[in-house]
Amino acid sequence: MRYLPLTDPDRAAMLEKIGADSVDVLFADVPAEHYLDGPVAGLPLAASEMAVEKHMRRLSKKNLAAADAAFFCGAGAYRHHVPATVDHIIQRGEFLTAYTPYQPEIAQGTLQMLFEFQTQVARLYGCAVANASMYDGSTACWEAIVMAARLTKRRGVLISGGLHPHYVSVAQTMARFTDEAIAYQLPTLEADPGDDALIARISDDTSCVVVQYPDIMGRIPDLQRIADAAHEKGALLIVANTEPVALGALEAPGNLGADIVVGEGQAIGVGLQFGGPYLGLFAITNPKHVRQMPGRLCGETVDADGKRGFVLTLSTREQHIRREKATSNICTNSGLCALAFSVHMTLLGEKGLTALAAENHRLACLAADRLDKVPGVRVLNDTFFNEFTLVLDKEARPLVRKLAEHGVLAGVALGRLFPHGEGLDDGLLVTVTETVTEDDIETLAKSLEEALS
Amino acid sequence: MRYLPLTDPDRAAMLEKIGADSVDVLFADVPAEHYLDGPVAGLPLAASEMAVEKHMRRLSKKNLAAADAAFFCGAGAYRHHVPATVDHIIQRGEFLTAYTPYQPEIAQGTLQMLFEFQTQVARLYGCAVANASMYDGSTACWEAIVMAARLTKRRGVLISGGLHPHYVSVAQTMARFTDEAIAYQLPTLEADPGDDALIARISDDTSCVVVQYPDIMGRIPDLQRIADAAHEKGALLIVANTEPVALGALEAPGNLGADIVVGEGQAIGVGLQFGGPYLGLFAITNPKHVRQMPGRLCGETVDADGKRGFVLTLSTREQHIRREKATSNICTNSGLCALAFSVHMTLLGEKGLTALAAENHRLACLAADRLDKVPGVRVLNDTFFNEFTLVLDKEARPLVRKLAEHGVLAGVALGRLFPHGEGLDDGLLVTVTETVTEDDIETLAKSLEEALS
Amino acid sequence: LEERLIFELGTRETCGVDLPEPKADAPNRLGKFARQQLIDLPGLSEPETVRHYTRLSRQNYAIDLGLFPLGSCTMKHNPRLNEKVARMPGFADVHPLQPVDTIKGALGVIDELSHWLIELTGMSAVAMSPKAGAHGELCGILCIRAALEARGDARKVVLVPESAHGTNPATAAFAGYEVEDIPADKDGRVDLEALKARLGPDVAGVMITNPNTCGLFERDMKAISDAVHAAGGLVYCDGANFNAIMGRVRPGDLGVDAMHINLHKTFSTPHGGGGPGSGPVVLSEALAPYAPLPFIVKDGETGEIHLVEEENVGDEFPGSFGRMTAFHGQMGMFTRALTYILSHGADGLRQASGDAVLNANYILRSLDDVLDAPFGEAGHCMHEALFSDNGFADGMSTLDVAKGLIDEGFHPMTMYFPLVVHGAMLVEPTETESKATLDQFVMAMRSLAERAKAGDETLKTAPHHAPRARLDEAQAARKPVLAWQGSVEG
Amino acid sequence: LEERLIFELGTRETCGVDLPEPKADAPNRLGKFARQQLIDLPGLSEPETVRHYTRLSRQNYAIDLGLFPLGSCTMKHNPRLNEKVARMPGFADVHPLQPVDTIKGALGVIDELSHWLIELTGMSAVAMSPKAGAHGELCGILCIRAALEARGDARKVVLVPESAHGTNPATAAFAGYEVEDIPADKDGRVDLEALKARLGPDVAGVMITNPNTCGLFERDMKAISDAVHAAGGLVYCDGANFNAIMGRVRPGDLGVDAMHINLHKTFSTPHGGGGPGSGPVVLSEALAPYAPLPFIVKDGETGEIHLVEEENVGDEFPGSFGRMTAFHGQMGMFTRALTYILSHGADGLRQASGDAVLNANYILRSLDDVLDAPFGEAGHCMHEALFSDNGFADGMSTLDVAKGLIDEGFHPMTMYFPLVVHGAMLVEPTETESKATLDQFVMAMRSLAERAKAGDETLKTAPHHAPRARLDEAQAARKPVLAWQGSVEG
Repeated sequence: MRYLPLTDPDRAAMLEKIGADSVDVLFADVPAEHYLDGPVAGLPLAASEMAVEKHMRRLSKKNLAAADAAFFCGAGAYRHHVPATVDHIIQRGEFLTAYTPYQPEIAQGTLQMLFEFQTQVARLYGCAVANASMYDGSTACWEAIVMAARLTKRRGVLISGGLHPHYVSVAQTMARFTDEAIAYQLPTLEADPGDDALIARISDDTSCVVVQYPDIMGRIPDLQRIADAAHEKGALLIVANTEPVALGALEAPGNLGADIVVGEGQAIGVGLQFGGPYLGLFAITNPKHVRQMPGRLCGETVDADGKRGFVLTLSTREQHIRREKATSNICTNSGLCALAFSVHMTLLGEKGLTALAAENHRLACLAADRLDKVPGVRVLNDTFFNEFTLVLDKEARPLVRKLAEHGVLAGVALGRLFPHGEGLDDGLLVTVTETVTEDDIETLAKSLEEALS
Repeated sequence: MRYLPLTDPDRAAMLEKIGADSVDVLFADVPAEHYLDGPVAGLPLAASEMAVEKHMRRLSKKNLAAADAAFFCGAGAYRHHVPATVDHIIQRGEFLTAYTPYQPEIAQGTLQMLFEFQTQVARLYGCAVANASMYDGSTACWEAIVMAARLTKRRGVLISGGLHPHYVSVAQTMARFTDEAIAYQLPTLEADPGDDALIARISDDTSCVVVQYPDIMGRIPDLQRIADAAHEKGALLIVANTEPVALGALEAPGNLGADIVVGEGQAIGVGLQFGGPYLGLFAITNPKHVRQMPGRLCGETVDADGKRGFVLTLSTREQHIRREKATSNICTNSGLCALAFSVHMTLLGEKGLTALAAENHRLACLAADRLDKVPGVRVLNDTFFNEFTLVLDKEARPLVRKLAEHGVLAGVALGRLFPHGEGLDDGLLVTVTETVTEDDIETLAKSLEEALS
Repeated sequence: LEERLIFELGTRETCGVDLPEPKADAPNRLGKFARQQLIDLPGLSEPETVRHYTRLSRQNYAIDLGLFPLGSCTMKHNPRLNEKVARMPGFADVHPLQPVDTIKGALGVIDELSHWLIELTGMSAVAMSPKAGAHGELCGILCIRAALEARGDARKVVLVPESAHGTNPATAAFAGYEVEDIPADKDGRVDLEALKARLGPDVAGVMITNPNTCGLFERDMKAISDAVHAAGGLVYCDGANFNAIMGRVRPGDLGVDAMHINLHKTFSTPHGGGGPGSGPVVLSEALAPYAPLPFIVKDGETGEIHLVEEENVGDEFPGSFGRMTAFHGQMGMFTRALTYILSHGADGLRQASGDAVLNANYILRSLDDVLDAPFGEAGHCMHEALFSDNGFADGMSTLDVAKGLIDEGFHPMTMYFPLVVHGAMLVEPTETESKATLDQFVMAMRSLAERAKAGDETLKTAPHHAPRARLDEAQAARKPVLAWQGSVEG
Repeated sequence: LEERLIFELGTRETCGVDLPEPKADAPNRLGKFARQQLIDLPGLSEPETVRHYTRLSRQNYAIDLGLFPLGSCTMKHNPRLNEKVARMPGFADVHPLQPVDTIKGALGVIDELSHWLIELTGMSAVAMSPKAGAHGELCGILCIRAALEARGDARKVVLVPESAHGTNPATAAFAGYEVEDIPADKDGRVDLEALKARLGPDVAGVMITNPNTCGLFERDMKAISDAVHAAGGLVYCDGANFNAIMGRVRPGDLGVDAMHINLHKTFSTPHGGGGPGSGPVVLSEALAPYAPLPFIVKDGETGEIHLVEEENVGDEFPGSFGRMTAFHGQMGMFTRALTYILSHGADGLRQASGDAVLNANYILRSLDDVLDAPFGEAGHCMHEALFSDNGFADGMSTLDVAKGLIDEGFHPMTMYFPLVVHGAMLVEPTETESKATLDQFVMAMRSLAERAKAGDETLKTAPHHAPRARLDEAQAARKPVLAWQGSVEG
């Protein structure tokens, strides 16, 4: 087997040193009746690299790659151009094949990168401190809810209808097993994101209000108003962002009253990958809350020679020290995705991120104007960044499936996201990033026209 | 421009230091009438990475990639499976973006690799010394001819009809401008490689005999006999090999009397790449001839602390020292391809190369037996390794083109290689490597059957 | 080996991508929410970016550079084929919410990998979506809780051996359970009698690591499972160490109800400096109905693969406890793990666990004359060898030996874990190390052991040949500096 | 930083690929030529292989790690997009002898790149197949010889300035010409009068590097060309330094008949530790008919691209002097270079040459007070700055300064070239270096200059902080050891 360096003479010499007759003897603690004599039956045997590659390529070709379609899907996972440099860097063996930086003397590469990453995220979100990443946006959102409960000692969780339904679903699942009481209503097919209704429901039991910005239909809620209302009742505002590129054009949540900002970082550097691995971002505006934060943190310090260096720090919050009293059970984070994000963000910088956001918005406006002209199609949104909701005059799901047969991935039907949502079936969430061409927009418009006529 | 780090304030500060008003002033030595005021007219302006990638992908899709076809082409360029490890290593920035190792203290990575490479090549060829690589097989072959002339002080070059016609063509072209007298006759469509006829033509003026092993029709000449005959007349035997994998199954030319062994190394580690960059291999059996060798050589030595180290050596043969008295004008070699070759060869080792050769030969025998059964098709060869010649009952070139339309790249028509060769038009050179499946063979057989019926 | 921060290198005007200049008069649908404040991010040109990260990378140790014997972390070779496959456009460039007809290949990967995981563990089903090991633990415990609730049985306590990974108690607590320790016996294994004594109607289940964190196989696993089951509880097995036993014993045969598998340990997906991981959870028949969404169901007759999400979970799968994460889990890790598994095949996986255990025992027996091996007399170890600081000179610690290893060119072993051993040193070589490398490691360890026993003071200040000397962790925690505070050059 | 050789690490039985075991009774058509002798090659498992080469790589300096100011070698940033494009299956996995209908994209790349090269240089045609710069020189000289022979003019001499690259005289000699030197004037440029005086009916042509190897633009280029043409000769321009002038002046406008372009210098294809290069040669109208095979011809009306090979060169292109290499040239480098060119566009290329020259002049003026700049008074330099060892203390040499630079974290500049300056130091920063990097380099050079002038003996043994101390090159040449001599473990 090409990955196993021991030769048979090696094995013999080592067994002799150990004083065992065979490798099987080393497994003597396994009860004989449960020890397998040979390979698990019914499974294939070893295959050459060439054979495996062929097999996997065949499987991959059964998927329609976004590059081969006119592509308008978003809803929490965004297709942006990732510079080739990003993939080159994350494939450096020293980054790719390192472990969590437990030994800082020989892990400054990862540690300095994490310190830079934390700073980038904190600035993007308008926050004081960000952690070294979480699994993804949906789990980061739940961790934020739990953190809010710890901080406020309240259990009422008010979730906006604009939050990504998967994020809602994760929270509802987890709350089944904990004490949180979740209040959530499905969104409605209106241009208004429903800030008033949300604010009206904040109570003295509310630990936190969770708002997505921009929301699942692309609408932009008024964070400052919600924050003020929440704070008045002693509740925290958690803002979830699924499209970090939007923050190149929109004011940062941390600057608009958010207490905890979480999000999905995938859009920058990571790529689609059928939904994972992604990159949970987590930041707070009040640095005093840092000891209640989940996840790994990297901090600056000095070494014995006085040189600047970085270490994982405040680990007393974490499970490997605190065990059942930990702030979270998270252990592995999303280090390599954080690297990808950080490299891409470094290439962009202030100027590039702003320009990228502007280009997304320009194309999205263009698309909205064009699609609004299609008979049977209406653009729902008053406000949006790079995704918006179309209201069709028929159900969107079958239409999306039909268009896919012709190489048009038209977007995400709200009926897929909200299978039990009344009145949402005709909604189609369309996302337009810089990877979309004007030809693609025309193709989508024509396809919709045809399908709806 | 994303590759240019200077900012406008940088430029201004630097111009001030220089004492120039503008960058244009720095070009004052260019006569004003020839200095261009702006970008060359009629050419496109800068494009984003995304746009360039799209453009290049569109171009790439106009080619039929071998992986998408039943593929049987060879004739000096071979498709083998290259382990993913090889490409990973050659993309390490420290290898990819280093220069020729002129400063050995900070280039031991490249130098040790070259020393290992030279040893691998020398052993594969059964030679004493190999150099650090040449451009490709065809130019290495010409360099060998010139070296033989230097050693023998003769000018008669006897080239076997079995030598790759491109190699012949390079030699003929170069000989137009030098003093070599080349004797060459086109091959004939026979099973016998024509050793007798070749031997008969060796004379006292012959500097060298050039023989390909296996030859352009896949036949295997009897090197030892030719070597003995050449040596008897004071001539040298140059053996060219275009398929190094063959030497996992065939005796090494250096063990059969060859004086200089040259070849194309592409088959191991490098990939097809539409013909380049490839990897010229060059080795000699008599170490005393080393000072007449062309190309770079890496040698072992010690550093000031007594540690083993490697340097480029014997550079007094080379152009940058000897100028017009150099053994060759070669300067850049094929370092990165040599690395790819060496990594792949290290993964293979004795055992893997032998097994790879056996697998190639097994499949080639299978294919020959199957294709021989197709009506209108006859296998020419008595001997072969992984390529052999089919004799069809009609012209091969149009047939190859027709099969390509159906996704079958059936091989290389001898009529393409020898456009002026009489009696060769019905020959089709078919190559079968480990990348060919039994299904592919069946597809080829059926396609031939159909096309010939 | 100093590399400045991007904030010190870049400016707000420098950019490593080429994008159109934004037009001031472009349409704007941002309402009143357009950004007013500076983000204050630095940009670097592409060459500067490549250089910054290339230089940074060289301050890291990695499995590509040498032995990385972190016990329980399973740092094995990461094949580059896996990386190549994960980057095939059909896997890398596919959206999780594309219509099902356009993602048959992705579902195929999940199906094939599921099949392997189920067969290798002898279980009934697998939940694929957990994002990492600890998330998988949570999934397993939630399955247990859902199953108990489904039968109206609100048990409150989860038993965890004191040698467990810290994630185990943290997980149980996060899922709303009280955690109680179970002691180890003198051989480092779970004390079966103590466990039996604690079982009762309030115990939801146990979380057991097998092979355990002392590197020993829990011989009584089946008896433990039987006892727990008899008491109405369920058995969670921490599968972090599955690497040691894959292809040799199936946890399902030992009565395990749920076990997560770290794809980034056992199946070679890269650790990436701390993730991403992936923690699928195999489930017994008892727990299978409670698996989280989404999951796939294969039609036994047609072979067609169906994706089950919120929409269609409906009446057919009423038990599913819900969604643990957006989308489908760590698809990018599934492709890598499946590639690894297919490369090995059933025979290769069995060979791998054998070589892993062989390597660990070779280290145990090459060092047990110079280092204290607390359970060395108890028989062979599994895939990791455990030593203690017993016998070191006063003032010399496991930390000193670990830092000394850095100077010898190796990554240190796991230190001070498991907690049941004083100054623990847990060495896991994995199966992808050669005998020559192990011999070099043994030589280094023997020399360090002698120095620690002799009280060699130079060890106290090791490492001396690393990018940094020992770092002041206390200062980092006392006055946390978690972000760069300056303003980027304009 | 010691890494053993593969021959010391591997065995003949170890293997890093999985292949079927050969069967003894398999069919055999090898005749009597089957291998009898051992090759004696070592194999390594895949993990050992990755580690060996990763470790080796870290003993290299590279542009990805820092400034690489080798004058005339043009070590600029190598964009990773180029690498990605070259690996697209449509480019990487295509055979050079596939039917033309299946390689339209490859021909398209050649066509687009040809168009750019012709337009940028103001020439008529381009020969794409030369494999590297020196091969391109040979191509150009052979074109000249073919053209002269076509008019029955068997001239024997090629004039080469003494500052030329060593490849120039070697090339002319390899092509059968006698080489004669032309002196430089006091400003480091070709002495126009001396050249004119030497011209005559025996002179086939001149080979001139412009910008020249002193980093200066040959102001009299047009006059030189005119004089050579008037004497019946032709003008070869060594284009190694085209990086300095691209987009600012077109060699064709200066009367050049042939010029090779190093795609691996000007157009950023990676040097790879010494190649592969690629040396297309642009040709004037006078030389275009003599270009080597194969080439492409684009139909002006239909836009269709035809491949011209031996078969169809026939009557239409009787002048072609034949084939210089198998197949089509360095296709893998064409895709990279075209990607680079399209990324820059005409404006970006012009900006690049401007920044390259700006960077060089900045270095020249930041150092000319501490180092002797022989032609510093002659005006601005082009893309490289030239210094001499004039003023160093006795016993201190250019070599010492170069090795000292290694300890400062930089690759040395080109040493002892051009030959016209004593102890030459030729510094080429290229356009992809930031001002901050240049400032660091200047600081290091200033300190080294002071030490060299002061006779600091520690410089004589530099480098002290590199993977190796100075290597004994004399021993290597005296008793060459060019291959490992032992036998691999069985």
